[in-house]
Amino acid sequence: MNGIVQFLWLIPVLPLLAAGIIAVNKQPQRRLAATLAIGSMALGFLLSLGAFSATLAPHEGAGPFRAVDGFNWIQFGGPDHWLQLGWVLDPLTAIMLVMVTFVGLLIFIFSVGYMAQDQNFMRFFCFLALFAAGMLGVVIANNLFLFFVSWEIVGLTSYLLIGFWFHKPSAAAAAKKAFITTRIGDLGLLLGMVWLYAQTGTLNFYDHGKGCLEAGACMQMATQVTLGGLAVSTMIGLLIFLGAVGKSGQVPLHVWLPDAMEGPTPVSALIHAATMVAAGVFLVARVYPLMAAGAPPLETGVPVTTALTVVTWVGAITAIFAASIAVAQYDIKRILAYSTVSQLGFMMIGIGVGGVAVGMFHLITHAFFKALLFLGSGSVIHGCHEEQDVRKMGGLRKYMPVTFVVYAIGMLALAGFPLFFSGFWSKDEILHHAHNWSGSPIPFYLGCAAALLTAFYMTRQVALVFYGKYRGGAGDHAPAHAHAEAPAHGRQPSAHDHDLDPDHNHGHGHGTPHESPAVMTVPLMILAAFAILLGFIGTPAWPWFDGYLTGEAASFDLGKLFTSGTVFVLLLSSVIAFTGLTLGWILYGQRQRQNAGEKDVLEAAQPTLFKLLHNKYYIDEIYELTVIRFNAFAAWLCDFLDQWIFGGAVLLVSYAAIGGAWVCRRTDEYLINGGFDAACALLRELGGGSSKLHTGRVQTYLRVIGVALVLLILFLIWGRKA
Amino acid sequence: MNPLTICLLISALLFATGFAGAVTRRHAILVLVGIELMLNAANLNLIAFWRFGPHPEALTGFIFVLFSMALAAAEAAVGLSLVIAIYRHQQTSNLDEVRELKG
Amino acid sequence: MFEQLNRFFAPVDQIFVTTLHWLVGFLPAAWRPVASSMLCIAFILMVFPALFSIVTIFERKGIGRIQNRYGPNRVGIPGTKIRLAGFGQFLPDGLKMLTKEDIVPRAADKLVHFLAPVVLLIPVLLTYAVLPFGRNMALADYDAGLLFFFAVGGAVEVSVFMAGWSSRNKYSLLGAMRAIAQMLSYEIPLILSSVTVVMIVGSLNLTRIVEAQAGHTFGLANWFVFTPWGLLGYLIFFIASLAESNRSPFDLPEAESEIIAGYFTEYSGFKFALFFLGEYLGMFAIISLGITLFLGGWTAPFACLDFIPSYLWFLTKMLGIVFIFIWIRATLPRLRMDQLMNFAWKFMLPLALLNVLVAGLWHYLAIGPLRWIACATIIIVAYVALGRGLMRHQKLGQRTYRYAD
Amino acid sequence: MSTLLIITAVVTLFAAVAAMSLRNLVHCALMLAVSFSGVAALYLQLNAEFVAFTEILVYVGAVAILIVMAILLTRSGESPEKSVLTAGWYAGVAVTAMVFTTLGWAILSSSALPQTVAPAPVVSVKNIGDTLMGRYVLPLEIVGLVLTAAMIGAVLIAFKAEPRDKNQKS
Repeated sequence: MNGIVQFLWLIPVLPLLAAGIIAVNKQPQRRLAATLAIGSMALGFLLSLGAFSATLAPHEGAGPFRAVDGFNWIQFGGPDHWLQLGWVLDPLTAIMLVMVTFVGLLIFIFSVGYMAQDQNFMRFFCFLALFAAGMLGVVIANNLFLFFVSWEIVGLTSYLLIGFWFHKPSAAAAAKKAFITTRIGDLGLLLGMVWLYAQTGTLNFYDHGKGCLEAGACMQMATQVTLGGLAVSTMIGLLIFLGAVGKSGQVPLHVWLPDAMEGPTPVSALIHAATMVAAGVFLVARVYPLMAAGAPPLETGVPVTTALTVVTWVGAITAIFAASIAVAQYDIKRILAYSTVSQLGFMMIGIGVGGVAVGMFHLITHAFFKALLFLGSGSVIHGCHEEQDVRKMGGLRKYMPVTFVVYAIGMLALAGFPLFFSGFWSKDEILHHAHNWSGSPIPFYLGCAAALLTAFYMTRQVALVFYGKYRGGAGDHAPAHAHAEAPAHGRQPSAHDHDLDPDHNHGHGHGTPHESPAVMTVPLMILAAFAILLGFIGTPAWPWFDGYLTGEAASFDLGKLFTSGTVFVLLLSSVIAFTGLTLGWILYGQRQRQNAGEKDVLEAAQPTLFKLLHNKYYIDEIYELTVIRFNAFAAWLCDFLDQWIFGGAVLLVSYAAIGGAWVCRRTDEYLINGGFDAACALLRELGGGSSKLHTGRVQTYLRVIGVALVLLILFLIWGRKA
Repeated sequence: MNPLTICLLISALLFATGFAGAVTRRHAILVLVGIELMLNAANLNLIAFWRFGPHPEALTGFIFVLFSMALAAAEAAVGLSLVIAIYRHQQTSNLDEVRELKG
Repeated sequence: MFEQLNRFFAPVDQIFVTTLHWLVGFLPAAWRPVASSMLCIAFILMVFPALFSIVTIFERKGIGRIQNRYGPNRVGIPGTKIRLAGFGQFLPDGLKMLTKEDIVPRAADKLVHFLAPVVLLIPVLLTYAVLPFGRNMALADYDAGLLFFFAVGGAVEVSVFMAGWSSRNKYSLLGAMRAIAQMLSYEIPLILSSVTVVMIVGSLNLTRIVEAQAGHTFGLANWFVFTPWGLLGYLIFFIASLAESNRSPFDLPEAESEIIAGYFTEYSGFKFALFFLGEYLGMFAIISLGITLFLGGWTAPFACLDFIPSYLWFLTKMLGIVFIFIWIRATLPRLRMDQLMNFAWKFMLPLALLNVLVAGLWHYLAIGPLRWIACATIIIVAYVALGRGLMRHQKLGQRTYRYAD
Repeated sequence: MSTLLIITAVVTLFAAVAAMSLRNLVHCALMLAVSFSGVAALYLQLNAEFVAFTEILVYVGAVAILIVMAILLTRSGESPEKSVLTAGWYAGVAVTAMVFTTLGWAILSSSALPQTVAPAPVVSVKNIGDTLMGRYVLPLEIVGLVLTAAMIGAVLIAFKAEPRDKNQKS
């Protein structure tokens, strides 16, 4: 049974190998790079299917299928202190493996077409392969250390890929922003990791009973109480959740994700829709036993602990927040980015209220239709000659019929159109569990509002892009090379804009938009199919997905659909979906916008609110003011201290030393030498004088002796008397 | 004037003559003679004190004189050989001329 | 049987002492000591000059006899025909001495020249004060008698120098220097040999030394000369005394052949007579000291002869040794100056020092044959070794002359 | 006793003064011998018999002769020089006067002198021998050593330097 586990490590290593070979390669063989990357992903996909089938097969032992393998890597400290690296195969891993490899494969194929004209084709595919390796490493890791290493590789590759067109200052700034914000999150993850190791003595999740996520360790940690009355497990869970917040772009650390759209569209699709952002949610799912440790006895089947409540609340806030901003955006990719953030919020709510299965189901479905939407927008931009502002598009139905159909399916799945689309089922699960959540009803209401807004801005986007008449190519073609990239910053086209950017050199081709080639549309169709079919594996009637994850068998029973709780939520969510769609159509579908410069409908209605939302609640500006300013001030303070206080002190000491030396020299030279010279001179004089005494005449000596004798006698006599 | 003071006076006189000779006479040998006289004066003094002293039986002064005589003889021998050596070296034993301190 | 003889002759033995006391008895007590010493001095001054005169003739006849001739045999009792075999010769000699003209060289240092003979006689006569001529017949029996004898004896050299130097004559000065050198160098063996006797007896007093030699063993008197160290000691003493009195083999100072009469060449008449008397009195004194130290002074050689008076024994021993002196003078050739010095410093001195050692050994060893054998062997070995040492350089090589430059 | 003492004292002092002032060195030496015997006589009167004889033996017998020999060797017997005294002899005389007055004053004024006239001590040679060999045996050995050293030293110093190379006539 665990045969496949032994080769599980092959899945991340293959793309890693491919990335290595591509990187080492000197000549730009595009064909070699593409085949290598796609080949490694295909092999990975096959292996993942193998692993998936292994988990499906009946196995002994209760609970979900779990097989662990690993090896000792570094010995540190005593003989038994080993840093182990290991990988685990359980349902969670299997699903993620299949999803990541399949979506990755499709996006690789799509990006072959998309990046055809780019000079750095090689470098692009090297980074993509590296990213895949990192992502797969995260998925299979059974050891928090291996997990953290791969997590960092993923962060690195996201930086590289966002800043792929590094000659564009905005891209470079965005990459840096992404990297730093995720780093802040990772700090929490690192602290959590260290604390976990300190508590349990091992970083392995599952280690035949000794792992840190196993019952023994969790209970032990749950009982210990740290400062503030929180259990240790809660604290560690929250710290790890901080990592997830950073990576998945939850509220405080979400600022980097919209800017990450600077990267090429496949990148956005792969990283900022399907996989990487999902890694945060996967992390929470993986660490769920830790977070759920110490929960009161399960009466509603879903443990409620402080950690999970925090996750839920963060998720809820992010969902409503991001959704509201998305409504007021003009850039096609930016709208999708905010929708991703909002959907990630939904996943967090799912895990918080419903446990791992609910969150993961929405993650899987979202991965497919969000990838679909991003690739669709990619082919739209490709078609409109790198035009990203929805106000300059319109009426693309006629020009890109395939893209329109596929995009529409993706939009309906995202909006949660009832019954047929996966989005509906997964979002329904979340809302259902949120409704039954014993914590508080507010997340449920926020969830509903967010769902409404989602449906509204998606229809707005589709209406603006595909309906009405084509507004691009005429209006503001001001400067010859102006390529309207990311209008949000009002960026001035940099003078040295060389023609690396593929969207650019395509612009002045022929004026009218055109359909994308087959290599781009085929993956779209496959994704669209999955966007529809995936929903059925997790419906309340046949909760296969839930059973698969928890290990029990799932029976097909339409009756469950009509139990009181589920029916109410089903109906509610479909009502929400419909209201969102109709609102969107009314505002944007019927009253088509005439030209690019026209004011938006909402803007006309609520100019201040619209402006607020358009500028992302001025979060960037707030950060700019607070964190950056503080940082600058700290830097300035350190510089000041270093220069004046410490520098001054050093200067003072040196001056003191020099002064001391000078004083020593002076005293030495004048006082001591002078003194000795004078003494020597005196002695010489004395010597000279006394030498005169020795005349050599013996008689004088005798006379002196005589006198001395006299003096001696007198002294003796008088001495005695006195 | 008990005999002791007489003897002491005699030895003082003898010492004075010896000293005068040693200090004023020009000839080297006479200086030595003067020294011999002074030594004799000292011996006389010793014997006087021994004779009139409180413990004559202790014989200290007596023995002291014997030793001083022996040493005086040795000193005279060496002194005279020095004078002879100087004479041979500088062909004069006139102390005023024998002033060369160099070796 | 000998005790009666002794008792009979005892008064004879003490005749001089009794007469002295008898004479002194007449004077008041206060004057007695002075008077008695005066008398003794007078007696000595009479006896020894007379002895001097007899010995001079005795010497001239002896040397004559040895040289196979008669010697003076014309002068007997003056004014008569009796020849007395020439023993009256001293009268005309004395007369000649007194009547000869007393020549004083012009360049001589008048005072010193005149004082020389006087300074010679004073110490010599002083030495007689200490000598014990008979039983309790010693004039001044000092506790440190021997030391007195040598101290005064040492003063003779001053007079010799005065004589030699004052006559401003190269020969006399040369003679004086030789005499002083000889007397000094022989004084040390003389004193060292007498030190051995003092060591054994334990006292410097001459009478005590003589009493130490009283008594007889196996009939023979136990004089010091009959002990190994005593024999060697007396031998050294005898040779040294020859040298001290400038006689026979050591009479370089007045070697007629080389420097006429030595330090008293410039003396004539009465001063010459005094020098002559001084020399002979010096000889008698040193001989009598030899007798008291080694030959038992006035004791008789054999127990049976004890009855003979002590002074007679003293006199006979003295005459015997004087005869030996004369005998040596007639036979032995004169020693050269360097031979004389060598002999003194390289032969006599080491032997004398060794003798002191042997005497010490003798004193500590128990009486018996072992003592005799040990001391005898040491002395013989040393004598032979030193003898050989002396002869080693005497290569009878060709005579070389060094001329004065 | 004191009259005899004074007589010998006068003789000794007269001889000493003569020894110091005569022009002819040999006469000085002889007068020195006389003064030494005078001192010996003083010793006799102070009942130091042994010391007197030693004095005669050592000083009169040996030192006087030594001095006379030295005079002859340095050929200073014949030629009495021009002035007998060294230059600046007056300073010498002054110092002597000072010395003598101090000594005299010290003797006359000192109160520590024993006033009583002790009986004549009887000193036997055996007694002297015992003390010499008993308490003063070390000084005796040392004096022996000193005398030997002095003898050798005197000979070496006064030795006529050998001509360096044989053929050089000295």
